[in-house]
Amino acid sequence: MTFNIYDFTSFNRWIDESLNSIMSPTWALITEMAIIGIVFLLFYAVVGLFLVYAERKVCAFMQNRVGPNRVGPYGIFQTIADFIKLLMKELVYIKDSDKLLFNLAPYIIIIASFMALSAIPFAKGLHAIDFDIGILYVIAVSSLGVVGILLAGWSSNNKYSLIGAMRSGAQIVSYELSVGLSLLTIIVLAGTMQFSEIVEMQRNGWFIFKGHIPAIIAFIVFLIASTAETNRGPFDLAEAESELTAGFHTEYSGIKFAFFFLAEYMNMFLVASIAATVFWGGWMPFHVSGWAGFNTIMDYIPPLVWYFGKTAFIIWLMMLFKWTFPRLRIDQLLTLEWKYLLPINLVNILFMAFLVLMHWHF
Amino acid sequence: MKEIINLPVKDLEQEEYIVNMGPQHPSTHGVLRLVLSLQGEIVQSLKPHCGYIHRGIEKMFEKDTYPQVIHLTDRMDYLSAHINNHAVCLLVEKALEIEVPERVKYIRTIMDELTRIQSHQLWWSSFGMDLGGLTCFFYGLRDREMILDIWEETTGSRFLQSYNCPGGVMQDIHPNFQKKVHAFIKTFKKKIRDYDRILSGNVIFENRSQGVGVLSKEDAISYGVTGPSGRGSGWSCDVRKMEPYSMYSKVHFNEVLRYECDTYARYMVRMQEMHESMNIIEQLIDNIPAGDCSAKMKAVIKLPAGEYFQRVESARGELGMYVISDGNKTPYRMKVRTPSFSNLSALDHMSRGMKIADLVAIGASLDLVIPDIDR
Amino acid sequence: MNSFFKYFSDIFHGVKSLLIGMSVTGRYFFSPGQIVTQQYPENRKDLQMFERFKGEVILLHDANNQHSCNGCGICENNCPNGSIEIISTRVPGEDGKLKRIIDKHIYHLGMCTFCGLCVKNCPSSALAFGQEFEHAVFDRSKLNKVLNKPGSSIIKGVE
Amino acid sequence: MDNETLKARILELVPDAQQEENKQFLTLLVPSAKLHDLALKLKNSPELAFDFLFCLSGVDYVKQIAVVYHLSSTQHKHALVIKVKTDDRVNPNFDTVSDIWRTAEFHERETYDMFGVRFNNHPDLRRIFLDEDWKGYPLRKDYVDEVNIVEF
Repeated sequence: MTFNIYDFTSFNRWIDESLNSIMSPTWALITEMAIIGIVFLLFYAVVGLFLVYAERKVCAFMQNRVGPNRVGPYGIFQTIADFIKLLMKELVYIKDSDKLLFNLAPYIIIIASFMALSAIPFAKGLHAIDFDIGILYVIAVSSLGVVGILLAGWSSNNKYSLIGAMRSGAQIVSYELSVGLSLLTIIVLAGTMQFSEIVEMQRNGWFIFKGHIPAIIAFIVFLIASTAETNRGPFDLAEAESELTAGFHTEYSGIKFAFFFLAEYMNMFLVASIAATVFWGGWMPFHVSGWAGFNTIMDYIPPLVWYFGKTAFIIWLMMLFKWTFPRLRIDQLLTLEWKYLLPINLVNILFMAFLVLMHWHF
Repeated sequence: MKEIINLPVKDLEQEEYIVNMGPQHPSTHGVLRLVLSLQGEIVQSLKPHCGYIHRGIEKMFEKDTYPQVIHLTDRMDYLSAHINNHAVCLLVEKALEIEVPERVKYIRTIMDELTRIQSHQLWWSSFGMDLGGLTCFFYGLRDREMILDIWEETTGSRFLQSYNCPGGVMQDIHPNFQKKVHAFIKTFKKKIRDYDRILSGNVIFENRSQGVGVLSKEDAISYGVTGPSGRGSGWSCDVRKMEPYSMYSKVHFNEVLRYECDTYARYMVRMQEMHESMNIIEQLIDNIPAGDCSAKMKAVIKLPAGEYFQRVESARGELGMYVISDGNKTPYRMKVRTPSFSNLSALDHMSRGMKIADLVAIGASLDLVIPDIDR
Repeated sequence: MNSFFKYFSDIFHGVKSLLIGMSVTGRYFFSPGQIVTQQYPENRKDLQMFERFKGEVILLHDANNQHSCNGCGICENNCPNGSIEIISTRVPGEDGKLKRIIDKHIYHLGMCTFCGLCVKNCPSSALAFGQEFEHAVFDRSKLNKVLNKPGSSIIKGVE
Repeated sequence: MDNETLKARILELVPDAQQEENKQFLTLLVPSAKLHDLALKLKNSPELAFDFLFCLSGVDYVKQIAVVYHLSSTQHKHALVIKVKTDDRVNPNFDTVSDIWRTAEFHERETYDMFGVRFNNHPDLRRIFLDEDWKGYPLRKDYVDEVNIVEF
């Protein structure tokens, strides 16, 4: 078997065949599921920890600071130390809180981001499951997180939490529209909802270049709306530490708080990778149609590098948003969505459809 | 259970949703407790509860001699510590009819304006933070550090300097003082452009602050909202212009007035005041006359019996020192009219009908310092 | 029509102002040379406080372990917080007269507000401010210090 | 308006006001019953227009309890000090001026807190700094607190 970092299809097939050769198909399926589950769990933890570290470093540099620099060289073990601290902290139970829902909420949030991760193609052939309705699935699953936030706010028996949860509910329900519509713009161009095909179609140019003006507008709208959907600044009204102390997770402590914390960063990674996949070609290297030599050179860079590079750039953009802008007020947040983003988006879809109809895209 | 079901729906809707904001809350800037009555996100009414950091400073004044009083005034409005000291010294000098040397007046005025700048810098930092822009906080503190270093070199302390003493200042300025102040002004004139770029012109910030927390001029006067907050309502209430003390009658500066009466106006007044303060310092810093740094004072200072009142313009507004002396070395009664205390009383009026987020912005724009309220 | 243009000019100006804001933070992100953070415990060796820095009150001793405090108590009277206590005794001097010398010059660092009145008012300039600023201790009683070193005596001719 | 005309105008309003010696401001001692009437006129008459109450302090004169109002006019730039005194130390009682100058609401609460002066018709007369169950009024000269007040 040849291990190819440019194409994981044969690697996957090799695992599948070797498992099937030693056990019955049912058990092979179960084993594969278990392997994927463990791999994703590890990936989740590593990416989460790294993103927390990255956020702290990035914001430190933006604020003329050094950031974490005590634990390990350049403070790279800081988040691990934090994680250990959070594991050891006491789980405070709130009087008169709804115990079941209170405990359930962090898991719902974690599971929502976990499920959405499975549809993302990291490289050719490297994805857990390749739905033909991939985008629809991701939108549907990732918005489950709001249920967790609402439950957390409700069950905490805390007024700040409740206000935060209600804000979050209004916010996510609204911005779900813009996220969906901006992705729809690209679906109009691509003609498919399957992630692997969307990436494959960008072989001769990423969609943001192919679809030019409407695609760029859609990308900006997606970036804003998805920042709002992940409850990150400047749209972090659900937490709004200067108004609601910590919003919906005020009463959570220890590992349960860590779950919320991790889920926030994971959601950020998720929307960044969706943006990278849909608009910037995912793992597809930068190709310019006609420049065969240039394209070959680009192909030598492994797809995982392309994928993580693009995702990291979009994550950096989202961090730049968070650490630059003041927070919006709840009515301004909804005004932005319903009076600006949604109309722009609707016109943009028409524009894109017209473009596709007239073959004015590249 | 049955009773709850049978409650008319209207009653539940009209039921007040009481939220305790504080005493430990990120945006009350200290231990202030605001009891909010909410309807949804809208603030129906607000009751401030203060006293969590009440130290009985006015009672302590009554056992302290006048030089000792000064170090306590530091701890009222710690962000304009020097100006508080200045008020006590002016009061003592007025009562004793002492003329302080010119050099002292220059030094005090420059120090006052440095105090005002650093206070406004910290205000800007926390204002940005209250609106959710955390980066502002670090930019403001970074630039404030330069002033603290200047102070540390001359007075020995970074924050609560106790630099004034009746009749003059404790020590002469450090030889590096002028050079460092020049360096600071040069740097800060560049950095303050960043402040405007990151917050003042920002569309989110404008939406968050314009039309929020309107306080008309009449209300500002009635509530006694002085200082930049009052001037944001178009009330010309600068003590430096009304009753000039130290060098303020001889320097040229504009009293910054805005007439929008909202949070944005109060913000812009403070931003503009930093420029004016730098302007004042630039006029004075190169012309400090030679001479003593203190007038001759008796070892024990006793004010003649009578009543004295001294107003100065602190960074937050009009600071009044009211002393009743019975001829002893300690004041018989000393009352401090602190600006934050009066400014706080208008918070309820300003924030009714606003949202929680607006309340945070209004509170930040009033620039409350809690020890100044509680004393 | 007017409101139509206003809608788009609002969007344009809004986005422009946001980009200006992002350019500030972005610029600082790419210029780590402007970082002002000091690495405190590491720079301890070359950390120089300003000469007037008020770290703590000290009693100046010269090379012969002699100080110039005659125990007059002016610092004690001037202190607003009672952080200075002077315990003095009277011993017969060379000329037979009773002379006051300090037994203990006690300084309660925990109560001190660094107003500087004691240093300013000391008639024999015996007190000064020290540069030490790392005052953290595990027990509050360790903040009560005796300023005159053991075995120290008064400089001749100061009293 | 200079202090002499000011004094004449106020003496017209309150004939039994007494002037107290003060180098800085015109200080008038007013019978407490006429305080509220006078305050209304001071605020509303156009040539006086004392619209800014910049300080309100309680004073304990051992035998008497006094409240001192520092007033100034933002239009005419003149200032005035009004004093009211009472011999009743157990239950000192004055009319509120918080309906005339809103800032007085907080200052009167503070005076109540520290001196035990009750202000009639005050909208919300509670202790402002100290606990509700605090005993005594700390800024009075006869206040004793053996635990917290250390005499040197």
